[in-house]
Amino acid sequence: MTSKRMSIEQAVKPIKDGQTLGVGGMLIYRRPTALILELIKQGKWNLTALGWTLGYETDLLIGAKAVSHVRTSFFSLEIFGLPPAYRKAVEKDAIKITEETETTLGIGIRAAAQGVGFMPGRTLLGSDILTVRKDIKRIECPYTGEIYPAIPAIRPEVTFIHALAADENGNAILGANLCIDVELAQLSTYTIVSAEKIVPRGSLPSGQVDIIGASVDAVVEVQGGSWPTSCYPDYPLDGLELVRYLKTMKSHSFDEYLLELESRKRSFLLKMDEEVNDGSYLER
Amino acid sequence: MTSKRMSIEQAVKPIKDGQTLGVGGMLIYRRPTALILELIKQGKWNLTALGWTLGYETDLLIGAKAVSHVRTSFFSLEIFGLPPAYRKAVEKDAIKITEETETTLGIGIRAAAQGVGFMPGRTLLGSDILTVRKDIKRIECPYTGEIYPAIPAIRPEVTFIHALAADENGNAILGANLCIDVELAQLSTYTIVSAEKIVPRGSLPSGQVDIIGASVDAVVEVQGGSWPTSCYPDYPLDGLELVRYLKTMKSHSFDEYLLELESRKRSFLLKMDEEVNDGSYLER
Amino acid sequence: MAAISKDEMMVCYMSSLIQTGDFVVQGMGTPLVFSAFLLAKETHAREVQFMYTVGNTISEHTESLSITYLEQLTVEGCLKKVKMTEMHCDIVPSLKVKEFIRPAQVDRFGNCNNVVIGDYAKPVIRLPGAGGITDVAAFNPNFHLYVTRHSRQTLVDQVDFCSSVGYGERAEELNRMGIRARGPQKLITDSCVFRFENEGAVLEAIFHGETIENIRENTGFPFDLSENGIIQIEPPSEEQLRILREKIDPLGIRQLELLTGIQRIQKLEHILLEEDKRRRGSA
Amino acid sequence: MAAISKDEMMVCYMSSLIQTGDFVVQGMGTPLVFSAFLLAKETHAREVQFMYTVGNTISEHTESLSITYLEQLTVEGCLKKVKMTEMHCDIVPSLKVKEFIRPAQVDRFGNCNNVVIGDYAKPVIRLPGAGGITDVAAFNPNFHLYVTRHSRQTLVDQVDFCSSVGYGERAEELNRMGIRARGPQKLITDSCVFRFENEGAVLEAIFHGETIENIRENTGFPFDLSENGIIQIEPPSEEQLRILREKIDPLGIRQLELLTGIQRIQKLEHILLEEDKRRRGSA
Repeated sequence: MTSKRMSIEQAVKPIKDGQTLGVGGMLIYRRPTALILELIKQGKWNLTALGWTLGYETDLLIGAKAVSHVRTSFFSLEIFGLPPAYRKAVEKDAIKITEETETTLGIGIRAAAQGVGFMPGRTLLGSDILTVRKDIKRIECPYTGEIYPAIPAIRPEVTFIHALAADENGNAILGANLCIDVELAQLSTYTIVSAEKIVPRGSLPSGQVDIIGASVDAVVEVQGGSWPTSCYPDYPLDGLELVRYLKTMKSHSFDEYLLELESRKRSFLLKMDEEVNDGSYLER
Repeated sequence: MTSKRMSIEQAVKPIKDGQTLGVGGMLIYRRPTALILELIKQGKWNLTALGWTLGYETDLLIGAKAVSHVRTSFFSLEIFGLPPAYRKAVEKDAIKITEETETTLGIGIRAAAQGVGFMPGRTLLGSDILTVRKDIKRIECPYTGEIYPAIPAIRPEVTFIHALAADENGNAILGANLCIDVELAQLSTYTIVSAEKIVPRGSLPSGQVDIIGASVDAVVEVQGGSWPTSCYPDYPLDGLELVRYLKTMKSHSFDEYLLELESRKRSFLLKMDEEVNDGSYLER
Repeated sequence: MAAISKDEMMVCYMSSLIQTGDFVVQGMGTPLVFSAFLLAKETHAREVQFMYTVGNTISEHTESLSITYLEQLTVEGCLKKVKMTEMHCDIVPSLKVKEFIRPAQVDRFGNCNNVVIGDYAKPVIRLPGAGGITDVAAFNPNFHLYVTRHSRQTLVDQVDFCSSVGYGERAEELNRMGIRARGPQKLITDSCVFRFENEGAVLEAIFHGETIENIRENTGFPFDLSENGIIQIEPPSEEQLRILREKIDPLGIRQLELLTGIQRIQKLEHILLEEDKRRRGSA
Repeated sequence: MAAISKDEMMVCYMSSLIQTGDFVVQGMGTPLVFSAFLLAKETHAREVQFMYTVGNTISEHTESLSITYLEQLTVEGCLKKVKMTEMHCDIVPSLKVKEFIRPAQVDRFGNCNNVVIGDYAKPVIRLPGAGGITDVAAFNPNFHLYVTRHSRQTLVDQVDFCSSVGYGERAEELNRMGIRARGPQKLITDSCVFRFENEGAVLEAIFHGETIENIRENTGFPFDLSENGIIQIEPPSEEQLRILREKIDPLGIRQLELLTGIQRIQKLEHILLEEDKRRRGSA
């Protein structure tokens, strides 16, 4: 049996400085934080972060100065507010932003899948997004005569996805917040799936697989791989850790925040484990 | 509680001669044959049939002279071969064809959903499809300079879908062969879902709903609504009925074929029912 | 019964704009809107169908608001999971969906800003970004705007950056893609309700206790008064308040939309600890 | 053991083109291809992943071929159900998929016809249509052609209608969309195997018992002989035949691809009655 299973070090190693990283998950849910922390540990830099939304996980990358360019429609900690490292970097002009909207991302990845350079979208005209996205040209519809912005094809080079469970071929179950993980995996040259657990091939529940093995290159087992963002239904959002992040970033430094992250993660998971055994979080 | 449930006569009545009909299901699987037969009964005509593939169900419409135009990438009875009424009509020049491919349909309905007049596709150039599709113009990519065919937006006006189960709001489960049913329902001004059974709202299995109520206008309960095509996993394909169709169309007339269709359907369903009770078709 | 707060007045008014059978989009970080949807479902619009951006689901299932367990609310019992491409590129532009959208700045034409406060090149505050609002404002004829603080900082003469288009000059350029059905319908603040016409914002209703003078003073753009007279919005009923306070949002999560800075963090922490306690309690 | 039939030789050869780890597309009405995929999986390529056009699924699950219960095979135990838009517009052009495609006519450049025999305006035979072949031939560098009857009617000098593009002049126009990776790789018939080069078809292998002379006589287009010599394809092993005949396709469904007219209908009826009998037997 061939297997794509490897250690997190091995999986992240091939990523090159300057590449475009597709970030799986959405908002503060099922973000690939373990893979992100490994990226920081390996000292990669000059990356472009690409995501439908970006949040805590990419704020860490910015705090660590690993990311110099972001492409997203929404960079936010959702109800927790603005991401501190990102805000600081933007306001200091220390990061490049390509303003996206949900349509420029959605149509852009569909264009990339189809192998064409652009697709038209019914959006943007009249807004200042077009003023700052000087790369976006316009195109006339040969049938209606309407003028559309020509949304450029967009694709990640590498992609990080965190899953509930995966097999050694990379077939994986996401649980919720599918976002654009399926497309990111399919479009990337190199896709890593981290999973709460790796299960034998053939044992994933039929019809419930979200990511197919054919779109995956490396599989890594990491418990708590999306903490402090959630991994539904295994564990919920650790909101108190996000509050700690906001507070630490206000009063202390980013490096200080990283201290003892692993042990806080372990205690959260332990707490959840105990409660799941009591049947209190989600009865599955 | 408002309800979209009605009789099959009521549901089909609003359809106007000359409209474009989106045909749900795929190949010889889960085609909306009961709705199609009602359309024939009500004497509608001059319809355009639009489907990813078309088959037995649309061959009936052509036999009954209800359809004068087809738009599909593949008109076939799959392993059962060429559809006799369609072949005869085409070879007698009695029907208009708009040649489609999977991409012209896929990109065309995505363009319609997005509200734009076209989307480019990496296909068609050099083929004779472009010779006969004189309506398809070309467009230059403003980024790559490549020339693509500009795939025109395509949408049905009305859509027929057969489902395993639906509730009175039109939420429905399709089981298999999703094909483009979801998109057809969303794009149509008027969508009818026929279902093997109508169940109370809230009782469809969570996460398993394919068609959402917001895209449905009428719901009809019809047992055996896709016979002789399949309704997985309720009943399989009735291949012997398709063989009978081929034989009758060879030696007799279309009208003759329609005779006693209902009673043949009843005996097939009865046979299946008995066997399902014995646990022999599919253990669910 | 406790005094009626501004968030409660807004929730009840927004709830009145929902009809049964509506297909509504619950966006990101907007518990005030969620409260309004849930209140409508609990009272006069039982058959609301939801598209949940958190969870990426379509659902008819609801529960009490939560921060920690929001996904449980949106995913458990859902009808269907969808990808964001399907949700945004296929469903939202094809079907009649209803949405409430919160801009950081809005002008009298309903042009909105969620990108930066100050100069784009050197912003005073970097905001989250346009999200899908740019797009929805271009193709969805059925959405409302709301802001939680009626002030000249929010209701401005000119947005610092236009991330979504309303009416007026900018809409003309939008119309180069073909005349759209219409832009945003109403703008709801914690003081009043405007509706948008091609000529700009028109004041049509005020909340209990507000005055037109006060509103004019705190609005950074000129507006007309509705020709049919200004409606005084009825305060929420006791029944509405009871459902909202006891059932839908007992922890006051909706109030987060009205708070900033350290107050917001403290409120968040309070809610999270409370949710933790309740979970342990039920364990 | 019964004599080796042409369909069996084709199945075994096609099976040899599948490697473990391949992601293969099983199309519509092609049980011969399906037999080849299943044989590969049973022998040397255990980790094949399938995209099933019937059922619209992605799967690693397999069973014996069936007509009545084909959906049971493709849906039961599948990994995932997908929409055809996802399958064709997103997955096939993004990932490395392998396919075998059967044209009604093919020329020496691999241009194919599945639309009409005769004049388009007044066809002698209307065929099913282009399906996704036009598209796959434009963007998938990893597919093969096959025909089940090696004849001048099938292997033609000029296709009556070009529904998908191979090499040569037509490919130049295709290249206006940017140089594509390549067109079809091999053309497998019931007599031999050609590979395609830019200059046209090159004969590279013949099935046991065939001669180059015979092939030339029955081929409607000119072709070169492989410079490395013509390979004699080994007949299937007893093990392959046993698996194919007893396990994969005991009813001979694959043979339907070689039959036409009344013979095909009779064979179909025979298979269907047999499947019915077996179901009753198991009831």
